[in-house]
Amino acid sequence: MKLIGMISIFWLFIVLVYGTSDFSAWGDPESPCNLHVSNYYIEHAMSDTSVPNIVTAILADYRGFDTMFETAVIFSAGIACFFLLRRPKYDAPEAVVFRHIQTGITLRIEKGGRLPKESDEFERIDTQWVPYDLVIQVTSRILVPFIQLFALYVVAHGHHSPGGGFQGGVIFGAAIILFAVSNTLRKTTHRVSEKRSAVLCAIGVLIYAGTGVCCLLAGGNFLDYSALSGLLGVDPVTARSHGIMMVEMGVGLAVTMVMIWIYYNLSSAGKQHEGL
Amino acid sequence: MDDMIAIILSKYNYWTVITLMMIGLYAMIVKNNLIKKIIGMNIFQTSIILFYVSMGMKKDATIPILEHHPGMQEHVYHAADYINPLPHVLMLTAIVVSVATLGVALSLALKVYDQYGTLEEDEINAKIRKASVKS
Amino acid sequence: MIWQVEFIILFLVIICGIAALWVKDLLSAAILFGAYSFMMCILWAVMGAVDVAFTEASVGAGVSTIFFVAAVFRTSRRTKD
Amino acid sequence: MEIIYSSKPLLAVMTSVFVIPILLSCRNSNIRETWTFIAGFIKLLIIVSMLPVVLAGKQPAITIYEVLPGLALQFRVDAFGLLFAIVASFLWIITSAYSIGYMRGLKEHSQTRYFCFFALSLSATIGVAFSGNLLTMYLFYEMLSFSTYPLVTHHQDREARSSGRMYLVYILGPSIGFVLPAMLISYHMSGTLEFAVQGFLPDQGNYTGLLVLLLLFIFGFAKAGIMPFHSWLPAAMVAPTPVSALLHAVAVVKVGVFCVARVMTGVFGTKLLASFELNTVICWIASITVITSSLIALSQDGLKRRLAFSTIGQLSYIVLGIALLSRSGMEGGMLHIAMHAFGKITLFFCAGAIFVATGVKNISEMKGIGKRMPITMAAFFIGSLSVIGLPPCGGFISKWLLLMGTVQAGQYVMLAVLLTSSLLSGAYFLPIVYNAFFCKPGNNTFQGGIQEAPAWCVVPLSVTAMFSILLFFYPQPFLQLSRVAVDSFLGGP
Amino acid sequence: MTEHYSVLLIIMPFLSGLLISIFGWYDQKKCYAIAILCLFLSIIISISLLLAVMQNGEPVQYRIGGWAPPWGIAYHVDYLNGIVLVVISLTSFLNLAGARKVIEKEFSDRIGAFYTLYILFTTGLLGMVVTGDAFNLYVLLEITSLTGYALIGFGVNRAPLSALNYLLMGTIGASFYLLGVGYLYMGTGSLNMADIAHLLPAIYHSRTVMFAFLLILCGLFVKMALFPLHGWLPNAYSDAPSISSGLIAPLTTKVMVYVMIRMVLTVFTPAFSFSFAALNSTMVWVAVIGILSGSMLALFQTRLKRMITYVIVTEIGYMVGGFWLGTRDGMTGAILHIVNDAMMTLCLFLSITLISYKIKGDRFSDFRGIFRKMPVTMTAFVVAALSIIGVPPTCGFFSKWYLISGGIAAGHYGFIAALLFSSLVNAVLFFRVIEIGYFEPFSDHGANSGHVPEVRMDEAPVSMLMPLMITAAMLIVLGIFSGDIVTRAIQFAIPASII
Repeated sequence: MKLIGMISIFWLFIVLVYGTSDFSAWGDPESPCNLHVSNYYIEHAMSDTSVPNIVTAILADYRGFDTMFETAVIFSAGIACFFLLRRPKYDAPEAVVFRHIQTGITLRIEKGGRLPKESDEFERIDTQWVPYDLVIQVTSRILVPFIQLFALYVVAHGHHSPGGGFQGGVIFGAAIILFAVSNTLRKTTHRVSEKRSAVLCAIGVLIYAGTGVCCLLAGGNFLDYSALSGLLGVDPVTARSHGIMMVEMGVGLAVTMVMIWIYYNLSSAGKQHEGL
Repeated sequence: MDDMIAIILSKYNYWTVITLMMIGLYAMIVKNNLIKKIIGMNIFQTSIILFYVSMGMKKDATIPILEHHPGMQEHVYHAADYINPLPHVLMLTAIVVSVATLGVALSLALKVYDQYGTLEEDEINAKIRKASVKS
Repeated sequence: MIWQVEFIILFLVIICGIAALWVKDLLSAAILFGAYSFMMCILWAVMGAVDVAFTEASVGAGVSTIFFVAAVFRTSRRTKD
Repeated sequence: MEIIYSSKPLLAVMTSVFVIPILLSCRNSNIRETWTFIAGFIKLLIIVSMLPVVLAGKQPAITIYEVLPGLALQFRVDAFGLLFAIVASFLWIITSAYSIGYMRGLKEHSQTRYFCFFALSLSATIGVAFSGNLLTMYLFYEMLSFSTYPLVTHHQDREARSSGRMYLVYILGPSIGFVLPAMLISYHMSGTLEFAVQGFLPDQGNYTGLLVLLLLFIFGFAKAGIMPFHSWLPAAMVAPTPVSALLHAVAVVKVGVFCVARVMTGVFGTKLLASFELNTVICWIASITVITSSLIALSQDGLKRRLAFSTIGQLSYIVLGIALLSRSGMEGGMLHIAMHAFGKITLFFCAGAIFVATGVKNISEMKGIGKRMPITMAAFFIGSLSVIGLPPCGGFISKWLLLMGTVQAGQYVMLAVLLTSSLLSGAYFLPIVYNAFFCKPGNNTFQGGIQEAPAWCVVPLSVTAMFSILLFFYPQPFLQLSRVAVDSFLGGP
Repeated sequence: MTEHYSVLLIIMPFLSGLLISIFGWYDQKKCYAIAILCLFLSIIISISLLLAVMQNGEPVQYRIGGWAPPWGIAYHVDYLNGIVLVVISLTSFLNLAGARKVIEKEFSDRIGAFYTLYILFTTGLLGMVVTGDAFNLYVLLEITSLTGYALIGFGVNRAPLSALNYLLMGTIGASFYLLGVGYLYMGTGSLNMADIAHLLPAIYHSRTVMFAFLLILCGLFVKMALFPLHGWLPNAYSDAPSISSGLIAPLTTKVMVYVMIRMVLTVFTPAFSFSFAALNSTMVWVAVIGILSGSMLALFQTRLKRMITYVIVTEIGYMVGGFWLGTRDGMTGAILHIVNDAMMTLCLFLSITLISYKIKGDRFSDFRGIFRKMPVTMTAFVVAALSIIGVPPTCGFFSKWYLISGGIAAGHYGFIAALLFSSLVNAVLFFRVIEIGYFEPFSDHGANSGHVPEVRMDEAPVSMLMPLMITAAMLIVLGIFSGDIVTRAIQFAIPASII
């Protein structure tokens, strides 16, 4: 198998390399792909949308439809992970481990046993428990808000600098995942429950699609933000810029929540009472 | 000889793309462990992203963020000054797709592990065969 | 856009890719894959695709790696190949 | 040839909607069978009402729907089709009566299903008879194949299963493998599939191509039982006897023959066949089947199997007659559809009646049975005479015409074949009758006086037997129809 | 509002999918209602789109975001995708309509997620068909794939493993497609299909275009499971929950065939695909091998669902082969077969859903006496089987008619022989099942009476039977009206240059 794979891959390599022979040289500004459509974007992005970051302008406006479905892809990935992995709630764990904080004694309670209340005295811990590392916990606790702030900046400043809803969303999600990694999954789900993340990510996508539908209702084509100018009370070009903003926020929300949701399910294999 | 170097210089990026693609494909076909296969899949996808990004490259051009400051409304932008932004947009989407695929793939792998207790494909196949013989 | 730099990074990308598939420890593989993504991200930044690089840094090197680690944590770490 | 619009052909086919009341009244068998009779009579009435029109040289036709561009579902009734339809629908009524006796006598299961599919297959038969183009014919041909499958396998036991499998393989295989491509090839050659008086294939063509096409058609319509595609018929004898009687003596097999004849006349046309001398090929194929099947029939002990092989031979008579392309030969071939139908159905009815009354299936066990079932065996005698082709039975007329046809066409080998085969059929039928009346039964089975099958069985078989005789004296409707048909096929009187 | 129909067709199910996912957390009972309502509406919209195309005689165009192509993404509905749209929405609706009970039984604690995935899958398919942008197609393809993996992965036996294999293969296919689009973009600088078609003739000789063509075709062949690349399909489809395979099996492969036709006819245009690249005869032979081996492999199966998956592989061979014959009839047959095969497969899988609702297991031996137990379901099954065998007047006959006729016109007798052979094999395959259901358990038919051990009639609920009956009736209706479908729609979908 290995040999066959190697040989066929080698042949494919040769063939594909042969296929590159008619490519225009790397970095050639005169290659056809750099001449036709893209020039329009570079030359008109500012006057059409007043967004200097051309990538954002194309992403959310010229090809905004792609991006909507990109959000849908990530949303469906979230749903798919949930659908595949989630164990039902009544599927209780076999044993639950508690730790008496003062003494450090670990209690293992088999299925059906009476569970102590989580309080200052008792703390539920994972079955494969590693003692907390103070440095990590404190560092991440300090870091998390800054990362979140940065994420919001990335979302908000996507018009002018690299970034946008997607990157910002991922960073925001990563911040929460960092919290989950440094603490426990339970603490995280306490703050952002699964239901909330699921509903919010649907709402994020809904914001995107809803903006498009608003344009439709305002008399324009789907996702034609300039139709919102009357609604927002600005000129059509600025309306496009605002529309992009709205959409980016929707993407950010959706992506954040999906990242968290997928992480919840992956790290706990769908049980969600203990994770990484 | 100069021709040769010129060709290499103008194409090496694409050849790297193809090399990476082949590495990924090889892993997907030959590797036994499912996680390794998934890593191979991701390498495969990133190589295509690299292909698109190299395609949009322009020599002597800057990143696709337009120069702007108040009072520049009438400014005319020249396409040759900026790198082609379209492939970047497409690849943002492709990256998202790849992470989404990764999520689903990993959850399927977890499910497989749950069922068979291993991620090695030959062991899984052996178990399936045993089960089918039994029934 | 110094081509030597790019050349080195390209080389590193390939090395990281092969290494991620080579190692027998899946956790290392996941981390190596993160390194691969990060190299890729630098490469794209060098090529001027800042948005893509940014995304790859947060997604490929960040979240994907975490997903891999989570999956490896929930399954087995060792592999034969 | 005047074509008049008429919805009667469609109505005749559509009488299968009576399946619905038959299904609905599955609880009460009397009502169910009343529906069957009503359907049968309506169908017969519709068909017979077209007789005067057709005899006057007109053709009632109706186009239902254009399923493919330029290809419609189309009915057109000509004399040949009407002849076949009258025979089939008339015998359906009689068979229905017989079925009641047979099925009730044996307390068969799933009688509702039986009657439903019977009605369906009859409609398919009429559909084939009235179809105006090859596509419609193919459609009903396939419909017939599938609607008879549950009838053939009615018993649902192992034997039925293997026979059903054989039936499907032999019927379906050639029809998909041969007829479908042949149909498409002829469509590509001529751009139409509508039957024409002198065939729709273009006059030009190379010999090999046309020969292959013709052979594809002839062997493709495997229901005609031309060797080597005949084995399904003996196998299908596991079916209840009424099914064998109507379907495997009349409807199904005659549909095969009818299709072959239609292809020869309506697709190729007599002139084309004659100009390439393709008809001789068919004659030879048919004559081989005639002789071989008669020889095989001699060696069969199961009564129904012997009848089946006899049927195979008789079917080839019809093909042979039409392939002769002489006036009398074609008339005789067409007439033989009717004559053989009445004769053979009588024989099958008798076989069934014997089975119902005594449970005997094999010829060797029937010695002396005439003492117990005199009416049945008398009918059997009449039927055999008709099939052999002796007066005073209808079969004589058709066979006479066939013999005349060979002489007209100058095919003296075929004359010999026909005569030999008649002798052979005498050899395998008459001993049965002789043994039944004049041999002493080997044991005491058939003692104890006359004990016939139920009246529902005996009356139909007597009726068909009487008709066999009647047709000798009064073959007019069928004879006229076949004359009208031959006139048109040969182009002018 | 009518001018927005083409986008509404995508947006409406998309929004309803999102709504369902929210309702799934609060009120699960509403999910079914929303799903069925939106699918019903999408049928209406797609039919009215098709009618609009037929009335105007020209494609319906839509510019998303108000940007003119090639700068923005444009929707483009013509005869070809108008038909496919109707098929998709109809299939999706019929499959879901009666399945409420099954879904509640099988996915009790994740109903909301299931419906969301179901609707998103349909949305992705509709979007793929309606879009006029090569890259947009990729994104929608991925939506379809991801939701499809999830729907399959939740099945029984080794479903997760099969789904993972499908995922790996599907990703390879989609990536090849993406790479091919990249090559195209490199050659032309455009992503809009019509624009690419406009720009391509100048660079036909370029190796880049040739490789783009090959890569896109390769990718699509993996996705549609053409024979040597079919490995993922049988496992994935047979292990999936029956309700999911009822959605995925009829649609995915057929839509991929549509995409192939769209790529070859609209993007590369026949001038390139049939004359310049001249792959016709190679592709037809590949299809012939696919048909033959698909049929042979189907013969070895002992499970109904698995057997049908191989039949699907065979049918893919029909469509690909018929299309690459390059004759008008062959293409008509291929497009007609997209419609017909979707309906036939749907009918088969619906009846399997019903059967599995009452009977455990899908080995052939589990079907003993099923004709007595579920006569209505089995009638529909037989109709579907006849259609796949190609018996008139069911629709399968008519597409086969066109396919064979195209083969004759192209003089490709190997293809005709393969088609006829596989029809016969199909007959064997299905009658094997029907025989078991009809004859076994054997009765002893003696001289007096034969009584099969009593099997009670035990049909699935009427709500589930209705869609099945409708589908079965559709098979015959489609067959009878196939002439109309061809003359009114399909013949305009094929470029005039093809004769």
